[in-house]
Amino acid sequence: MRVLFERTRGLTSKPFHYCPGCTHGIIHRLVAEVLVELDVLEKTVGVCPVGCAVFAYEYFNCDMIEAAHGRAPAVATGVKRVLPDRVVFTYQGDGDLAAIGTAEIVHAAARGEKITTIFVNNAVYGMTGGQMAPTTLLGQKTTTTPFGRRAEEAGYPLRVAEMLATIEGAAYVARVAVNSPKNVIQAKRVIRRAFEVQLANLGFSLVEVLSTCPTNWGMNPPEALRWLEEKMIPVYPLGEFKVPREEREHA
Amino acid sequence: MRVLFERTRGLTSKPFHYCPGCTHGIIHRLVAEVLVELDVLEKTVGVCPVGCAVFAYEYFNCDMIEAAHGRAPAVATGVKRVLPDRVVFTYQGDGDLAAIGTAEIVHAAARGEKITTIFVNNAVYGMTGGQMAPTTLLGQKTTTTPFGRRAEEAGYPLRVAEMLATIEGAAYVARVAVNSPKNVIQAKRVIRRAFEVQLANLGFSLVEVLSTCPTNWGMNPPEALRWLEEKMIPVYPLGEFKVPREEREHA
Amino acid sequence: MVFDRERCKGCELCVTVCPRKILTLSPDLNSLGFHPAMITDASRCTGCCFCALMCPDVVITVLREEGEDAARADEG
Amino acid sequence: MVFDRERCKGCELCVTVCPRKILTLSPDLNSLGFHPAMITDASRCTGCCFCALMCPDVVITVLREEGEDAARADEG
Amino acid sequence: MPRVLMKGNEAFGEGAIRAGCRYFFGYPITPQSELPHYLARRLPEVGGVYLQAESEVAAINMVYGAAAAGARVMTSSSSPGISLMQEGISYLAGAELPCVIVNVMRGGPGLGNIAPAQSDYFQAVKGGGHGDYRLLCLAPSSVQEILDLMGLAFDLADKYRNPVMVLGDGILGQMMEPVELPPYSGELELPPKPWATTGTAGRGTRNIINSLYIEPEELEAVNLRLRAKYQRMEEEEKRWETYLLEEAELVLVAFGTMARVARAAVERLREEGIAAGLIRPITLYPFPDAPFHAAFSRARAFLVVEMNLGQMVEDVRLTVEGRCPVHFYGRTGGVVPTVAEVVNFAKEVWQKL
Amino acid sequence: MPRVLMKGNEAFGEGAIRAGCRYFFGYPITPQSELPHYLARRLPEVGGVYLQAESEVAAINMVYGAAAAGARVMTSSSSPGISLMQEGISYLAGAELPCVIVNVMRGGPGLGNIAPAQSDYFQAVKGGGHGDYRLLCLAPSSVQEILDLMGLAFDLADKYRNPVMVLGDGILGQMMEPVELPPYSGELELPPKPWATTGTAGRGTRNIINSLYIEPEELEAVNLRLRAKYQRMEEEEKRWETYLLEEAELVLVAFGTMARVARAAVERLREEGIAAGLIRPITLYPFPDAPFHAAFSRARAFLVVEMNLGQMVEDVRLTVEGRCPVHFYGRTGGVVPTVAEVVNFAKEVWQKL
Amino acid sequence: MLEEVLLAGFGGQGILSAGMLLAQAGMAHGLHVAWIPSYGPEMRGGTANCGVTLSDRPISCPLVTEPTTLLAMNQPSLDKFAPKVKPGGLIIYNSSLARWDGELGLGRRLLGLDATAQAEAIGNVRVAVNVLVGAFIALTQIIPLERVKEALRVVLPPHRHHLIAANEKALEVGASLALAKVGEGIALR
Amino acid sequence: MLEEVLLAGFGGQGILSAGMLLAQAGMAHGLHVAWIPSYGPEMRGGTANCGVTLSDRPISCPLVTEPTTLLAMNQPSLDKFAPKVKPGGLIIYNSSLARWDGELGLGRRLLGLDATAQAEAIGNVRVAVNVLVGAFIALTQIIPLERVKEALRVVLPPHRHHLIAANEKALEVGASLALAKVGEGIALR
Ligand SMILES: Cc1ncc(C[n+]2csc(CCOP(=O)(O)OP(=O)(O)O)c2C)c(N)n1
Ligand SMILES: Cc1ncc(C[n+]2csc(CCOP(=O)(O)OP(=O)(O)O)c2C)c(N)n1
Ligand code: SF4
Ligand code: SF4
Ligand code: SF4
Ligand code: SF4
Repeated sequence: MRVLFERTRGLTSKPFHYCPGCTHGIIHRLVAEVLVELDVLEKTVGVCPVGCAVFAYEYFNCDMIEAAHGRAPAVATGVKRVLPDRVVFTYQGDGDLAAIGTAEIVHAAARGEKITTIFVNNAVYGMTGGQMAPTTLLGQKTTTTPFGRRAEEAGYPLRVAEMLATIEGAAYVARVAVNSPKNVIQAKRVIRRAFEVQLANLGFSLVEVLSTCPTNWGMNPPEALRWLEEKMIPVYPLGEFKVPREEREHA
Repeated sequence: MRVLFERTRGLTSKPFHYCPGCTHGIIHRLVAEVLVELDVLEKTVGVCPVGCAVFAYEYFNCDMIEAAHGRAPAVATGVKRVLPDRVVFTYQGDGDLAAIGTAEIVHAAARGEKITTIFVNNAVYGMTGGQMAPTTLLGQKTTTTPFGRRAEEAGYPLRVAEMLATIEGAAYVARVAVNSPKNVIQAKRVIRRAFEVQLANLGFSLVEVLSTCPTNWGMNPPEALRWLEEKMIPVYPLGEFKVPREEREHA
Repeated sequence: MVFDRERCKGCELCVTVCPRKILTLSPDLNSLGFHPAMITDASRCTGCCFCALMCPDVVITVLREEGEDAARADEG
Repeated sequence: MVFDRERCKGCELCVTVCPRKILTLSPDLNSLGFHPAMITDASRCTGCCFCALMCPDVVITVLREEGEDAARADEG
Repeated sequence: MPRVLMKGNEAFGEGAIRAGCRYFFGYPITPQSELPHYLARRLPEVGGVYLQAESEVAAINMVYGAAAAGARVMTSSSSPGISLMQEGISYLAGAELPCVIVNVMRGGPGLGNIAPAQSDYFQAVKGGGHGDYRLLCLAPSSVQEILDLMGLAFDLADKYRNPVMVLGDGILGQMMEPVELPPYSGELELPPKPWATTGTAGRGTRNIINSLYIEPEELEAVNLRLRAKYQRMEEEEKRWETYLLEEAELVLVAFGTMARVARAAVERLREEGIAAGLIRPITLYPFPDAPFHAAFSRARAFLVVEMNLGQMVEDVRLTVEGRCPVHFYGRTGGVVPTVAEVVNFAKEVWQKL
Repeated sequence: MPRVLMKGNEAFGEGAIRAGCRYFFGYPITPQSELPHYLARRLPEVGGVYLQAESEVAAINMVYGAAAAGARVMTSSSSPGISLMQEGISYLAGAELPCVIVNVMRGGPGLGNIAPAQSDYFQAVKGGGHGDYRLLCLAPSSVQEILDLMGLAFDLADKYRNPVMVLGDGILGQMMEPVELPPYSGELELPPKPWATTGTAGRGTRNIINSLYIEPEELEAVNLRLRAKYQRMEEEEKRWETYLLEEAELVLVAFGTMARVARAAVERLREEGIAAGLIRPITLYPFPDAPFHAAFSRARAFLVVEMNLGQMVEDVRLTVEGRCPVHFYGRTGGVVPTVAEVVNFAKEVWQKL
Repeated sequence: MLEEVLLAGFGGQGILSAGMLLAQAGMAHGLHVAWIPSYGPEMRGGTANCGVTLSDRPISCPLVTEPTTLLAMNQPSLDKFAPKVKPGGLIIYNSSLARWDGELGLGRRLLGLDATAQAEAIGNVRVAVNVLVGAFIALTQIIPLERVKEALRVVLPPHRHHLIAANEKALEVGASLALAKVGEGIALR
Repeated sequence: MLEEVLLAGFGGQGILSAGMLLAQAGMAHGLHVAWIPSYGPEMRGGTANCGVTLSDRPISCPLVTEPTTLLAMNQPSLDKFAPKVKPGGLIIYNSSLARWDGELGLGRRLLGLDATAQAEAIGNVRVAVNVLVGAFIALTQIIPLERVKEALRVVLPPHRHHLIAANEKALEVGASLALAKVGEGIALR
């Protein structure tokens, strides 16, 4: 018997609490697999957000810290400065990272902090009941944009990867999606790359992952994958927005 | 007798408290002149930062609000939403705007808030005694980088104009300097432009002004102008980074 | 293929992405109250692992008899 | 040209930018303890206003007799 | 009067609208999110602005701006979010800007949980921010009272040019009760705010909103002016409710949701022949001392019950000043004491008297 | 022992270094900036890390991360900055992370000014953040004591796994006094922290730092564990100093800089034949009640003097519980009461006794 | 008269709305009412429950800690809350998804109705909870069934008004099944 | 013995360092000392002042509110602080930049020295304040002048040690001018 696919030991055995079809689970698995494949699980410290992934400390099979809402990059900075030879990552939603935690992520990038951020963009605040996020699309209905997001009152979707790519200390910035097997495979490659950048001490790395929230989008899970593909990707194009300087020079 | 140059009524008669040769004074004058020339002084509400310009409410001859450190864009948002037909501006230093106030400025831009921000980048925290700012140059000595700023520990200078220009709601983003009469004239033109963008309801506008801090740079004022020219401008190139969509289309 | 029935939330993502359309939800409920996914015709599975890649709850283990790969390859 | 002596902080920015080099700091102190700027040869002033543009303390008013402009233009 | 079933969180919102509040700046957090949801729908209907801020820090500073511009304005949050607002609240108090802040308290410290709690009492009444300021603090205990006190909150905020905090908890926010809702009459005549920064046009003089006074003597003068306001509040604004207090020998003291439980406990104790009564502070600051003074003649003990480990009990002890024993019963972390628990504890106290 | 002249702000830094603290995260603010300036120079010398955060909010959360990683770590700020840290402080307490927070208090509320003040007492000792937590709070009153108490602060933080706040004020931070500075002996043997999140390598089990307990009963259990710690602090950590207390009939109570002024006032009162004495709490939480109990037999009145409008006086009143009158004299907004003022006020109190 | 009803089940079974329906009907009938949800961690698909107090006197404590009636829509809810019901209280549960084998005692009355099956028969599983509500109304007579039906119009949002008939049907089915069982005599466990 | 000295002048006149010099020398001489700056708004070029307490007993209150001696380097400082000096106290001021025309009374002694001019003669205006310090030392004899000179080495940062000679000179000039004036009799105003 050959095992083509099995549960990674990077995850604990605890079942996820996420809603049916929520792709947070896929992203968890990818990160855990990468940590195992790079053989760094035992020297990794992860930092959880406040958001649906608030219980991530129950799932990642490594030391974990629960941070205050939006402050994971600051917490990770504290850890990394004390333990520069450990692998430190944050896992954050778009409310956590792109709203309340804007200053912390911008400055972790500006400092070239040698941490990796997994940024889950699902265009909504999941945990608190589907309010508008900075990444909510124009026209999208949420509990706080009941008539659809209008730029006039509620502003425009924030493109985090593009914004952070302008920052010198950010060594690697990319956007992926987990809406299809192909994209999942690519997402894993990119997440691995981000951790490799950290291991090579090249600076800050961030992967923005487009993810679904079937519950708050008011769709069934397969519909949500389609919505991601059709509505989100055009606004949030996939790709690498910044690669380490060396690689750029060789390119 | 013809008056070629006289003190604008946009300023009160109160003498500035700034250090000798500090170009905060020039920037104050430019803003005040623009408000008068656009004939909006009486309907303007300005928001002061915490920083050397903390007493700006004593100088601008219009209604003024003193905001908490870094929060001027949030305060200005509150004002503008209540009084959408008034002209609202913030005046902020690089500690105020680019450090503690990062989230507030990014999101004022993302919302396309119809306010104008005058962002004074002097590469240092002036008021509190010359500590490193996010905009401090690599190698620059400050009271908290006594051996010169090293990217390894203290990160890289943050290019605010470039970063904000990636944001959709930011209608006008430009960088100017006040180190020479020519640049001062250009700075005024750009500041005027920024307020015109607000008056035309096109969205958020920001002018980054490279300014001197002779006191904390440890130079006399003419030397400081030269340092600005020779050291700062290469890192912070002048120019317009974002112009309103319509103008872009016509270009 | 092995499904960890009790972890499955019946989201149907595996069902949707299976190129062979050999996955479906079973009619009975697991103890969480969901209809768990199941395979209808294991013999047609190519081992592409799409289902496992997309399963948000890491429910699926994909196993394969040695030598099976070649046998299936010409099927599709 | 009029200098508001008591506002001047002797920073010398006006002195530095004057293309005619006709500005200097006066040897005496104002009540703030600064040597205020002054003009040495008003007749050579072209009214370019560089000094006023650069003065951070808005110390300088530049005035001009009507018709003076033409007279000066050819000087420089 | 039409009665409708309404959620506490919605009543905060509707009460605000009826008080003439047209501006809400806030950031979502459980268990108060129905409040922003409600206002996101309702404010545009009445020409108001609902704005979701990027954080609680931004929200409270937007409130500062809107208040400076002369508006009736509010924010709301729950415990961790209110902690983030402390600097801003201190600024509002220092600049004497009126506004209303709702805290629907949840379990702490830290991330804690989203269950109901009253463990932010100290923060609310002693000043969680820096400096010698105070918030006027109201504590409703039913949905109807939420609606009513929101109106009072805005009036008091304007009257004193001071931020007013309305303290609720997860239960108050989440529960539904019938409320009397007179047909909505539209715009109110609100007091003028000649100090507001609205542009100098038509006024001539400049208005400045500020809390910076670099000379200690000037800043002290501001603080003394604030203190004079607080003293005026202490004279004029203390509010409370009592229940069977006249002949009470065992006096329960509780606020908010906890007062509902305590009232039921008093009923049961009375059934069992124990002369219990209740003081329910409605203003937490200023703390109502009068009912205590009224109770001293007969009271043999006070029993403070709270959803925390003992906070308001300090104000009770400061009021009682050793005149008779003050007992405390509290649960925390989101656990709500049951009527039975309170009754049992009260009986223990009673037996030992 | 070599004596050197040292600034209070530098003593905070040097004291930390000698206590084995190697990590500082902070944001500049007057009147404490010499502390970060000092550490920016000094920490690299001893292999430590000085990091200027983008804000106080970030700073306290970096402290959270570094403490989670097992380090001795500190931050410092002044009043408005400390207000911004309240959420983070509540998280540190909830997750039981040891660290030291210095507040060099200045005039408030709001932006206030940069003159010395003590108006953040409530915030420090009652919990400015949300939830039922407490900070152990130390109040030095000389530069030498700053140096000494910083060592104690780190030890207590580790002993209790609780944040410790050291309260100074603008004068303490800015003034220079001679201190005894033994030659620096280098690395300390620090207690192991097996709970720290340092990676599972060599440990096998996972460590988790967390303050979220979604079940109320679990969160209550955490709170009760915290309370047990606080009770232990109350038993073991109360610290104070008295001056001429034994025969004192008029007992002055003051902390920090104000205690220096009060001590001089006691001297003058004694010269004038008034039996004055002084209680100087060194721990503000836990509040030292023992010296009060010792004083009751002779004391005819207490006089609390503070650089605020009356905050510690509440703890004094809670301790005295009506046994004898408690008077208060305070200045605020950065005004420091002079010895003469305190003496005059004390004489008024004395005459009315 | 004081009824403290606890409704419990899976999220998605309409527990909270059913509680609101009772509260709305009670209010319309002139009773004092209160409704309190338990709002757990915002995990979807978890359990949901709410308490409804119905009384002819002002309600001091709106919290339902010892219910006089439990309406349990699934097994975990029945297991968890049945022991909390007041002595002499009433327990009605969805026998399509739960069974009770244990001991209860203290005079509590226990009634199982195959609510899910009945709802499927009606044509909409989501009305199952109202089978239990109908039974409760029939057994306690605390509010006329008509009032409850009228309350549907208030509680259901307009775009759900096409479901009113199915909901009414569920209420009726529950009521008649319960009355039939009463005829048979409800188990005293 | 208790001296509470207030030093005041423009920012940039070296007021704070001069105070530290006194404190350092006092400590070296075995006195109890304390130094407190007034750190006004961080406006550059404003005024600066500091208080130095020198005592043979432990210092209870280190704040200098009623100085026994005032060293005033400019007009605003002299105007502001002279009236606060203790009865019988000493005021030494920089007569190059300030003059005193008012009344003082209470036995306060007043001495003007042209410190700025003297410092210019020495070749460095920035040592002017030490002319006043030297005068203070000479008049009070509280610390030997040698101790003060030694303290320069501690107080001045190494890259300023080339200024030690000029500072010593200023101290000496101040001391001898003061003694000379004492000979002439210091004005009692
Ligand atoms: C200071 C603070 N503010 C607000 C909250 C409430 N809150 C919890 S999670 C969250 C947003 C979650 O959205 P996101 O980060 O997009 O993650 P998701 O749930 O969508 O995965 C908010 C606002 C909080 N816990 N703390
Ligand atoms: C919350 C808070 N943190 C810190 C400070 C102290 N502070 C005052 S101004 C300032 C920075 C000023 O620098 P910048 O914004 O660059 O303005 P500049 O003085 O250079 O004009 C700081 C950190 C404060 N007042 N409030
Ligand atoms: S609410 Fe949305 S993001 Fe959260 S677990 Fe459910 S589907 Fe996922
Ligand atoms: S410190 Fe610097 S920025 Fe501030 S007034 Fe002086 S020169 Fe200007
Ligand atoms: S993707 Fe996973 S959870 Fe979803 S139905 Fe398939 S096996 Fe079940
Ligand atoms: S630029 Fe202005 S302040 Fe500076 S010297 Fe000239 S006149 Fe004076």
